[in-house]
Amino acid sequence: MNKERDLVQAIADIASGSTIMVGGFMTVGTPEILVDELVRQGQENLTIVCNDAGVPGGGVGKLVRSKQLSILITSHIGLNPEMGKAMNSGEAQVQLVPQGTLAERIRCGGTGLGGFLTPTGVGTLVEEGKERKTLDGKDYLLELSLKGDVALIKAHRADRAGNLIFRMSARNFNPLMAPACQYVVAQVSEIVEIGELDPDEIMLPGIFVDALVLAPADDQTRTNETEGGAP
Amino acid sequence: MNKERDLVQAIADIASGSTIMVGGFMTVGTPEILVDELVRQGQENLTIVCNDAGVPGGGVGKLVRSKQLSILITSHIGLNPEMGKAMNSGEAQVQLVPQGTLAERIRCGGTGLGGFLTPTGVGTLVEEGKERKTLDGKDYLLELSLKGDVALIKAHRADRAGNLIFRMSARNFNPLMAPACQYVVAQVSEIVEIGELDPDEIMLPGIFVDALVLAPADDQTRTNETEGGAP
Amino acid sequence: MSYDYRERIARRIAREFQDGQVVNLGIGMPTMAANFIPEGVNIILQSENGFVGMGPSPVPGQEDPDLINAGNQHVTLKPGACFFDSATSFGIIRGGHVDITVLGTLEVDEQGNIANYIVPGKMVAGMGGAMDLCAGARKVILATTHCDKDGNPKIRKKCTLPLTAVGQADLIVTEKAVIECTPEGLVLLEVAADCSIDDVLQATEAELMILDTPGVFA
Amino acid sequence: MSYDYRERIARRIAREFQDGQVVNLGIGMPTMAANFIPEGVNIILQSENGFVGMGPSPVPGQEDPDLINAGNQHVTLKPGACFFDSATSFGIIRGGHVDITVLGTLEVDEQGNIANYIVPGKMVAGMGGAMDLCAGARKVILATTHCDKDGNPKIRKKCTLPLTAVGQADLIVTEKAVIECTPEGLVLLEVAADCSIDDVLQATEAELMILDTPGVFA
Repeated sequence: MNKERDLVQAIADIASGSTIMVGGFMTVGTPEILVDELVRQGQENLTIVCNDAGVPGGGVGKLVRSKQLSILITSHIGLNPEMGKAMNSGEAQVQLVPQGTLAERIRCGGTGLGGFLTPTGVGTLVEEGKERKTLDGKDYLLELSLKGDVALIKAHRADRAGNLIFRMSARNFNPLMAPACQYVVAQVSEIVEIGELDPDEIMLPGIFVDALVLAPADDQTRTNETEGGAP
Repeated sequence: MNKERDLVQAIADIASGSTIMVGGFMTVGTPEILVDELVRQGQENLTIVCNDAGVPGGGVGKLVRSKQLSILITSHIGLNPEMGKAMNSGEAQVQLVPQGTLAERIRCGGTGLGGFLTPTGVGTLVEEGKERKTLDGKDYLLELSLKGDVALIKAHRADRAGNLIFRMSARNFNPLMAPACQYVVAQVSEIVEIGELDPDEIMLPGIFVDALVLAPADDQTRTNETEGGAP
Repeated sequence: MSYDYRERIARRIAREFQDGQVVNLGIGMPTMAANFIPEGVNIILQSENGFVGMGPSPVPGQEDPDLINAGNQHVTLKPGACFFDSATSFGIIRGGHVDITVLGTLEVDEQGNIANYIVPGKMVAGMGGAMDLCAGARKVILATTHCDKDGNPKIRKKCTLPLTAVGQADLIVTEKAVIECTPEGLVLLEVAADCSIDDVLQATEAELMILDTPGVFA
Repeated sequence: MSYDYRERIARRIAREFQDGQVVNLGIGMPTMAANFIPEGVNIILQSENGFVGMGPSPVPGQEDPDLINAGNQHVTLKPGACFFDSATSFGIIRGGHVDITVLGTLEVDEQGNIANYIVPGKMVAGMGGAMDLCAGARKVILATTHCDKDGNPKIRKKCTLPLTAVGQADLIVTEKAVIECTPEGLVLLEVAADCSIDDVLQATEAELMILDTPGVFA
């Protein structure tokens, strides 16, 4: 088994109109090489699921600038004013979801659960259109699962079977998104032979990964070091 | 910080009448030394949450034999006929829960979720008294979270801050139970200084662990090698 | 039932496995199927107690105390295996990431209902992971004798025992027949070489549809 | 507001931290509080993008590209740190395993309602992790100027902006006062050394209860 694939081919399997989950938190853990190729190929009318809107021209911000992004399901767009402008002009839509709820909705999508009861958002705008449940005197909202067609994720090490190990805070949404999507491409810094990774240290089983794209480490520096803002 | 504690003291903090979650699957990953001490101290009227009933005289089966167990919340008791007898005689009660539902209910208990929607058990005896929801034509049951007073878990390596690394299939329910309980005691084979474990390899953050009990590796062999039966 | 019949069932089930599939095998005949996987087909075995990449039994004396399968037997790992906790394990199962589960059963019926975890009045074992496996795996294959040890049919018009799952059975493999569960009912796909169609129909309470001439297996 | 006031707020908040507590700090004044932790008190900083054990900023040039805090700043680790995914991170937050969260706010009211993520008509940022932190942390401390930059009170009878959480505020620390949120209403606990009680009352729209003589902080 060898899941390593050519970058162009791996991205060419993505259709316009797809729902794509993209890993990363403020571009840390975002597979920039995969996003760059998606921009180059120009698939349109994409629904993107990502913790945030990245930064102008960085992370999923690249898809905002290229106008490939039609809908963004996210917790925060504060570090990318271009997303705010696209939203206000009606070019793109934004669905805001509390960060913990977003993570859990994606996890539910990958694990066959229909939804979950969370205290987050009770009594706020987030409650609109949702069912409220009271258990032992505490209020919860019923939030539903979220799935995607494609996950674009980034990991540190992989074996050829697609088993992945993430690094530091670049882990974030990456291992959650893979199970929730039909087609999963992972950008990785290193690919080793099957059996070289310790089975106790693998963070995402290879059964969730369809394609590995090897990206040299020097291509993986952060696109933009804009700091500040509260995601 | 040093969470290492004396075995006797660590268990002495457990009161009769407590709900105790015990890690392990067919005794693999069960902290036998902690259970032995609980038997010795004799706390009574315990509600035990464990994947299974262990084996006669092994795992939580020790608490069945000692009659300390009043209620068992579990997915399977087939390898411990003593549990079946105690149940049929009315000495103890058993609440059967599908294994995946049990794992997820415990996870919800630890993560502040009130419950979740699962397809497991729809149209079976498990559905009794539960709400059914239909989403996109698929039926789900609303299952509620489960919490405990005490978790008794087993890990392979720890640092003095209580960060834990599990080994092979002994991981199972152990990392799920700690967050769901107020007081968490971990039996471990090795304790290293803080900073010696790789932050990317730690499987359960030490913030969930109250007490570490060091148990030499030779005390940790499986109590009983009874094989067969389908948990 | 003779060992030959058990092997026949296991061998036939193994032909359902496709290269690269993730498969969960129950104990007994389902586990035996791993011994008959066709050459060139590599499958990934999932064990619901927390890993993928399960290998065969260890050499005696080489057992690792921390490594058992869900049937409480010591096993080994194949290269590429990895471990996870029980919530992740059942996330894999419920999330449709197990392509095939093979389970034994007490009864199965025309609606694909499965009853395989409890006999009222007898000692209770519990459902373990069976309900999640039936609800979650993409394809549920039942490995079973055609009749119980008293000769009563296990393939019923309607299950009489408490259900494990509603409408989740996809394929039934017995020593006499291979039967597909469809929304329209049960379809007889294959008949064992030492059986006639009549033999199968007589041993089956459920109605069996015969769409094409059934194939033969041995 | 002068830097002195910001430091005063951060310094006072740091006195709330107890040894061994798990604390999540928002950006700005909340993050500053980490600089004033009393000697002998060790806290564990949680960062909602996926780790506990956050340390201070790195030496310039020593930044690790994979290690930022939730405010998008490069940070370091303390010994004993560990990483996890975002679902686990918010499980820690919602599950009550964060003892204290310190956040800025736009408004807070007599019922302990918090509004700190959106101003209708202005550019939207999004709630990020704020709703989960308010709903989940055991104690929610608001670090805020007493009034907004136009001099309007931020401590309101009733929030006018969309809420982040209902009834979750526990303590409000401003440059003028320390105020506790109780089920009976807001209680004035302490007044800044350069302020009078009247100064505080005048700058506050909400009703403040004075149960004992307020303490003094500086």
